Amino acid sequence: MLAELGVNSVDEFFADIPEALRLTRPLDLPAPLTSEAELVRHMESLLSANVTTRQALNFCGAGCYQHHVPVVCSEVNGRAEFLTAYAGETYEDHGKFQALFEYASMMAELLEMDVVTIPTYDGFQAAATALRMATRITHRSGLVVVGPVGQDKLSKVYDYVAPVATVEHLSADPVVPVPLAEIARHVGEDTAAVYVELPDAHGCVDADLGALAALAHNVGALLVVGVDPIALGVLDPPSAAGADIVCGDIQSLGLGMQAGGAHGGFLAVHDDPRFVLELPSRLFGLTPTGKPGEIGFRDVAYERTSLAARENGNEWVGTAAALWGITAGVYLALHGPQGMAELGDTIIDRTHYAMQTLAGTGLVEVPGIDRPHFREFVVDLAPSGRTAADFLKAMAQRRIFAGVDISAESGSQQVLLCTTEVHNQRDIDTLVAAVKEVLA
Amino acid sequence: MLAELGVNSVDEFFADIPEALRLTRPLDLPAPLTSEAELVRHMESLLSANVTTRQALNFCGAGCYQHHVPVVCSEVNGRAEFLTAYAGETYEDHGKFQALFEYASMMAELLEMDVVTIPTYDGFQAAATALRMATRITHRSGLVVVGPVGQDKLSKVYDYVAPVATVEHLSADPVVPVPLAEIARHVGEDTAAVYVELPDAHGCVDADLGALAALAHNVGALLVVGVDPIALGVLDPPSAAGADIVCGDIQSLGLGMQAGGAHGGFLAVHDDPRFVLELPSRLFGLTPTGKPGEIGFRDVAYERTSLAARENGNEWVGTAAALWGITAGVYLALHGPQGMAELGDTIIDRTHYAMQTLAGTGLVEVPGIDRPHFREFVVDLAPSGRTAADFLKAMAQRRIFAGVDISAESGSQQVLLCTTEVHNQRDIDTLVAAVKEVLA
Amino acid sequence: WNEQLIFDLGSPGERGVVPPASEPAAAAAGEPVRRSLRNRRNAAPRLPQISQPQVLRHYLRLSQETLGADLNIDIGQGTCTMKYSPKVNDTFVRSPEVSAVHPLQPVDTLQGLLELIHRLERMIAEISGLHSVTLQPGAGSAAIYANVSMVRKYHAVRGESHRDEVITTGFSHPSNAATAKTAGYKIITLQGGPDGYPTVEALRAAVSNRTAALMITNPEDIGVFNPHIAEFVRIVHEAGGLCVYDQANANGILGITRAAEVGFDICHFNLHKTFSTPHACGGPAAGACAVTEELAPYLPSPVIVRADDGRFDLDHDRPLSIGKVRPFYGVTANLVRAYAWISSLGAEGLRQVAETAVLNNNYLLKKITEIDGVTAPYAEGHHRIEQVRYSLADLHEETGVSSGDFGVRLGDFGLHYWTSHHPYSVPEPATIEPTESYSRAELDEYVAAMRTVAEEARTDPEKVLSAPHRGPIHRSGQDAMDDPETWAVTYRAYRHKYLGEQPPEVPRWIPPAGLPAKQRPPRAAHR
Amino acid sequence: WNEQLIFDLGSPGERGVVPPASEPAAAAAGEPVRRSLRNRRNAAPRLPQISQPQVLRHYLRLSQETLGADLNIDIGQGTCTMKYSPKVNDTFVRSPEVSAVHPLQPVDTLQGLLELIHRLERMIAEISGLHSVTLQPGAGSAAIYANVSMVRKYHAVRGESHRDEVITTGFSHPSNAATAKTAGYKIITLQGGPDGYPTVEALRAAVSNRTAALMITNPEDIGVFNPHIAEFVRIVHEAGGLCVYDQANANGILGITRAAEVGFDICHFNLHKTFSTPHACGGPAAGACAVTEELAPYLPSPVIVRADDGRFDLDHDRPLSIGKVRPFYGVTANLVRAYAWISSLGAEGLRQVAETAVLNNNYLLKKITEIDGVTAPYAEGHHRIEQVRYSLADLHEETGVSSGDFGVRLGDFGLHYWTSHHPYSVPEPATIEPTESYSRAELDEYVAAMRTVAEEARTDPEKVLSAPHRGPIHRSGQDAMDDPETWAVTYRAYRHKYLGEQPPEVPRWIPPAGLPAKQRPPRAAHR
Repeated sequence: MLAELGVNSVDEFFADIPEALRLTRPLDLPAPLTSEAELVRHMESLLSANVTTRQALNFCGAGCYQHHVPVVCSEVNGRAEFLTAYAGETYEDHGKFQALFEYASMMAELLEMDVVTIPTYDGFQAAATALRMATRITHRSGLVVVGPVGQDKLSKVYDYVAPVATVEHLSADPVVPVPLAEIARHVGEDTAAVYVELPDAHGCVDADLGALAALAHNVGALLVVGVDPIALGVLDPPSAAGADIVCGDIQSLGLGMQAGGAHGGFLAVHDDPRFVLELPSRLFGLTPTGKPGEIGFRDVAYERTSLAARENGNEWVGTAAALWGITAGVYLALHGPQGMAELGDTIIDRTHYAMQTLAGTGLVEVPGIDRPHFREFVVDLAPSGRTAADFLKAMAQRRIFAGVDISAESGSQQVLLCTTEVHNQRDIDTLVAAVKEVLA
Repeated sequence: MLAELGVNSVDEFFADIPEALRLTRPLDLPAPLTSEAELVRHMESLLSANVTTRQALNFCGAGCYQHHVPVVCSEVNGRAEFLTAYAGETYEDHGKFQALFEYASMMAELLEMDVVTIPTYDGFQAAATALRMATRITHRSGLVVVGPVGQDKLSKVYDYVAPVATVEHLSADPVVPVPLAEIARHVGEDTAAVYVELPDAHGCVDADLGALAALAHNVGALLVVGVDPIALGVLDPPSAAGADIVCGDIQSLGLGMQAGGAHGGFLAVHDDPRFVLELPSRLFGLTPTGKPGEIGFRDVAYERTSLAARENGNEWVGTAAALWGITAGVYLALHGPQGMAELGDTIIDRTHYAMQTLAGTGLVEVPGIDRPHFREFVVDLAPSGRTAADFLKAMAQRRIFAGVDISAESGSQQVLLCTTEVHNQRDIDTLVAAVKEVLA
Repeated sequence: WNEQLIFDLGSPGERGVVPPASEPAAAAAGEPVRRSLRNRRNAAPRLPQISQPQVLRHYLRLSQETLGADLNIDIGQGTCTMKYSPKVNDTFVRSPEVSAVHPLQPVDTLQGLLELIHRLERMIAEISGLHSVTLQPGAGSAAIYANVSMVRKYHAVRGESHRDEVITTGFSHPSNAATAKTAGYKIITLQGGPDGYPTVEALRAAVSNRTAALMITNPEDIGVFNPHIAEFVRIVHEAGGLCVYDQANANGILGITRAAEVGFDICHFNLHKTFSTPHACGGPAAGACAVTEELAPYLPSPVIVRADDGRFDLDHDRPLSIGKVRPFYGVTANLVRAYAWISSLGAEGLRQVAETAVLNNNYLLKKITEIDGVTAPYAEGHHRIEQVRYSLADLHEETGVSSGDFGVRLGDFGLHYWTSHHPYSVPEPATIEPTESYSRAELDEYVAAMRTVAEEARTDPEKVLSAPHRGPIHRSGQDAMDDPETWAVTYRAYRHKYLGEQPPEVPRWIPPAGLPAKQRPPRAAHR
Repeated sequence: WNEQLIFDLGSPGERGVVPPASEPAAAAAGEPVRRSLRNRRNAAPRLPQISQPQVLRHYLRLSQETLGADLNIDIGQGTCTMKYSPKVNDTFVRSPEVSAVHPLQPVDTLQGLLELIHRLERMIAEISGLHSVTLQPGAGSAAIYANVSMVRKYHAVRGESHRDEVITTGFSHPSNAATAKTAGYKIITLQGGPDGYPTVEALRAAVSNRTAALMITNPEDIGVFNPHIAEFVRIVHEAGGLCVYDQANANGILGITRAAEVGFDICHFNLHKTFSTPHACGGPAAGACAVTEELAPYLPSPVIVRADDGRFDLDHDRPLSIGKVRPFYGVTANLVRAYAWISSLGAEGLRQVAETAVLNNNYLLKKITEIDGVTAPYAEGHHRIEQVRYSLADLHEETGVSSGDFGVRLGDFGLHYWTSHHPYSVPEPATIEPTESYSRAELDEYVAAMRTVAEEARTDPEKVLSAPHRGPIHRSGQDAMDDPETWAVTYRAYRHKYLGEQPPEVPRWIPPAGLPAKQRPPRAAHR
């Protein structure tokens, strides 16, 4: 090929790179593992230092949830076609467009909102964008965050809205929700949005969305709700109570844990141009083709995006989490309405069984035990006098990951536990027995 | 649907089954694991009692070999299309036909024979059929098996040829091959075929095929050679020395171990109707379509088969091991001539390194250490005075599967060890160090 | 697209994987050996030389040209329609606990697998009602062969080797006849009466003291259950023969009726098929043989036994055993899948499988026979069990479109059916079996496509006869496949026959003068 | 086939999976809670009801209608052509050690993952020459955002928040401008001169004490390396600004030139792209940011640290950190893939990647510009680095076939290219980047297809303009996509707008009187 180009050496191609900018030595990297067999041995050896949640019983959640991943989800997202597709257009990648349209459509059914975006990076980004959208829609700059929200998510949101808004966070302990009257004191003419989560960061699902919506709408502010869609088989969609923007993460919907690497964010709004035109993500709309009965898919209002308009688009859009959208679609299609309802029931049941049996030991407290929880709850180690760090360490020695240490945030020796449909009663009994051993 | 059929109950469909033959109680089976999540938990728990060859260092072979499985092999044979295809014909399953034609074609290059079948069950069946074919082709009934052959394979062959032939097995210890003169004494006018393996069951690759071919052909008998195709990057194809039928197992070619469950048999002959018309398996031939330059694939001489002619076909053909054929084709395509040659070299090198370092301990003997070996060799524990069973147990406690106990067959305390390209020098050194510990 | 042959891809020096290289010390040990090999290969095999992404792309494209059961309403493979094989079961096979264990590693380190196989044996024993089970055979036909091999050994041990006949029926799978023949038996085939199965009288006429066994499929391959089956068994037993039940496809009778109640000595199941393991383009499959206590000593060796302490071990001390029929434990992957499948369903689930499959079949029977020109010969007015062998003879008569042509055109709709085993007992056959895995809407879609093609056969037969129109290739010819001068089953043969390349001269067997050549039977084609 | 919408499949009561059911004691605990929920869902969501095999079949068919990089010669996605992503790397991701671990489980039980991430950070540090690395960003644009966020924090900490301008170039990826704008900056875009990059004078004119940073892609998106890049950096540094290097696509310069030698403060890489992780229809991806020692305190939190005993831990005590940009450690799966990819290649291998990619690109440049009507604007006579943005303006002029039309027709050959980001700086653009992953024969095949379409444009333009002819669907219209009355981004919206179904009345925000509505910018389409 060099001869074909009349070139003596590959070096000539780099003629435009000044000598002074050239690296004059080889990169200092480990010797290559050229054969696949050697690479596999190396990777297995390196990764074998991890203890997996098949080897240990895991009760950690806090934003990454151990739900069962239906194998059809993995089969579909492992298909070479989907895994390696780049940015083919409507014809070459018709299947991709349809799968993502269907994802958005199934999410729309769950959320009862007519517009759902192609996924953004994760739930953090979705919340951050939802709040920036609120400032653009309302031309206001005040944001009120109500109730417990994960520290990491708040960190992202604060950084992201900093150029355009100020945030007030009305936090709460696990025992009682933030009183409506207190919220009302912080909401006013400058408020762009009230933000609340369902389930919240302590697992509670008793936020009074209807009252919050009325409060917000009354002063011209939006209600933005962060929700885990896996709860919507048993919980009413936030839109029914008056949410204007609903956002969240789809990790629960068949993405798996991957050490916290498998997240995708969704944004849902009503089909109102004031909202739709503020979305930064791509939207795939259904369109007829030349052939009767045949449909295709194309970008909707593409000029909204930074790909079309650079800095004049909304925020930006880039490669984000499309394959996770397809995966979540498969998950919803597999479960259907009945599956989602049963799944939610099982999770609520097991969560409360765990709360009650743990509280029943007398060795820990479960603050807010009388509130309805979904999947997560706080356990306070005060009665035992032990620190959360000590407790988790002792439990890990018994091959139980007994929750996430939240004592730094809460100021008490507390852990956040998570129980899902994968934890059967025997697992929870195993947890409780180990807690008794460790704390007794 | 019942209403549509005018039927009241599903029971009516079973009217032809006499009451006396009905099962009047439910089957006595374990309670069902209805949810996928529960099933996964159960299976993981059951199978976790296995110790895998990722957790232990494995030197067992004896018919099932731990070669590296290139991931593209698994990707292709895991494709839903290939994994679930049934018996679609040339048009519906064009891709399957082509992939199998290509498998046969690549095997043909390796074997230098023009006819290779769609895979049969396994190497046992291939050897058994090759020998029965020999009796049909020659109209004779004497079979002479030369040199070490695995006991299990012999068991299958003996059972299979019993109705039509008698077998003489000229066995050998690992130190010296069966002398040609002794073989000559057993070969005569009634001999249908001489059968020999390469590598043989002790890993030796020094059989003098040319001399055996001359011997057999001289009396009108065939030379049938069992070969592991993975050795043919470094070894001449048996046909070059005069083999008339070549058979064997393709397990080494990217199928993996699967606890001995992943086998496929091949049969190769020259393109001579006397041979081809005796093959029981399906053969896919290349054929032009109506469109210039386009090719299709169809069954060749289908009337040979039991599917066409019931008991008048050759033996029988049924569902066998097609997907493994496709897989082996992928393996050969990935390696190419250079890869196969390098692979063979590495295996020979490591085998002899292992033989020499083990012998170097002085604690064991390696009979036949001066003969060329490929992948397997015998280790005799006589110097240590230990039994093979004891030795293997002690090694297993060190997480090393140190070979297969062949003392029952050989009459001495011997184990058969296997080293492939997956065993690097460090692994072999680990083995030797453990042998020193155990036997010192 | 028309994907090229792999030999047309790549270029010299390209490669897809690199094997590990020897370390210096290993190379030093091996180099003298390699150099002095008597039969070192000098001429590299003419394998393709291709990069990994090209190999992958080639096979992915071929996969897309293959109509897997996962991709269509695959109910046209009667006698052996694959039911849905749940994807979750494949994950167990891929787990290192199954994929990365060696069959001969110490049994203490294989307890999970041994327990699984043992449990599956017990499940199959219960499903058949028989005493003992082997899972060693590599597929259904291999299981039938194992059965006939046990029959042979049984009679030999009893000094009754004079029994040299096996009786089977025309609608039993050809492997019953073919394996028995391979095992050395003469075959007596009873043809079906008006209801598809042979009469008791026909059997009586065939049975004698030379009868080694009756090998029979029931329900017959046309979906009819022989109500006299217990009588058949009695007659053969009285004559001293054994009775071998081909239950490869037991889909329609799971939990309804069993080999034990009928009195059979031996039966077999295809795990691909009845227990949902996938067909994999034609294997690997797996077969299970179940036998009475009397025949248990003849089962293939070794046998998994459970010790008093609950641990599993292998018993190789089986003097009456027929020995090995397959390396090691059989097709482990499919044993794992079948175990998982049965575990997910339980007793009630298995019975629902049968009931649903039979309901679906009778629904199809009604709908398909409503298509003009399509009939369901035999057993008029009876319900069928799991499948029906339809006849397109009337349509063929009227339009000239054969069942083979019809099937090719159906492929344009992304659907497939199989005609029948040869020789055809039903004219212009089409064997369709829905199983429990398809919904009514899917069955309707299939019937609608059949109806469309039947319509086309009348209005535009040329369209049907010139199909495929939407396949990856056009219609190809069979003729070249039957002539030794023109067939080419490898690219190497193609080079020699068509591209003028000379085959190398190698030593080879020459037929002794006067050795008769085989008489070729009448030629046949697959569709 | 034209695969139906999933809402048209299935029937009431069908389902694909069954969740575990509560045990009685758990149900007893949960039941009163469920009953008393304030917001219990009563109306079930209108999700489809489908069996598992139908769901699988549907998505398998959709996958077959998707042209993954594994399935074609996918060199038409210039700026970001995916290189081959070795299949072996996916297996590490699927292993339980990666797929089945929780990010917050005790760090002692995550040492394998932490070590891998730490090693990958050190590799990226070496490849960039910079001091510290974060792998937290979820993709390339997210990494650029993290970079600009660090810029903002850096200036804020130094009391220089008056710096409110970011300078970028017209050929830099749009996310440089867009993320900086999102972070609150005014954007100054320098347009390219005759060689594609802006002049030093243009930069001097733009720089001031309001300059927060220069954010620049180099090589530019048209494949030209700006030889004055060090001068650019010097000028910005002198003005007190930071320099941020967009090395999303460093494919052509791996081991050749680094951010460190040029003097940049910050750079980022796309791991999908430069380090071969797959694109996955548009993510998940992963981004890496590398910074100088001075900027290290601003990196996202937490940071992986190695203790003296060799064990890895997390340092959350990072007071200057911009905080989280992504949950947990980032897109772990792609970190694992990128680590494996770099490990398999080493230093020499990475340099070969760059050299081969550049050779391939210059080969293509020659071959493609030999096609009549196709040119390569800018930098006449220079070699290019990793890609070229071609122009089909002449062909369009002559035939009326636009680059968009041309691309649609190319799809009929199973190939794809992308035009360019908007606004188009090159008329009728086509951006093609071969990477190192394709052989000469494959490049030739691609060029041959382009030549064929160019030929068709001249001889039979209607054929090109009416494409696709071999796609799964026919040409569709864009108009409905731009009008709020007609767009339908979900099936639910479609029911409301087209099928006459009434949306439910729910409480919602009403714009206060007089609130201005957004002025829509000029409409745009994606191709």
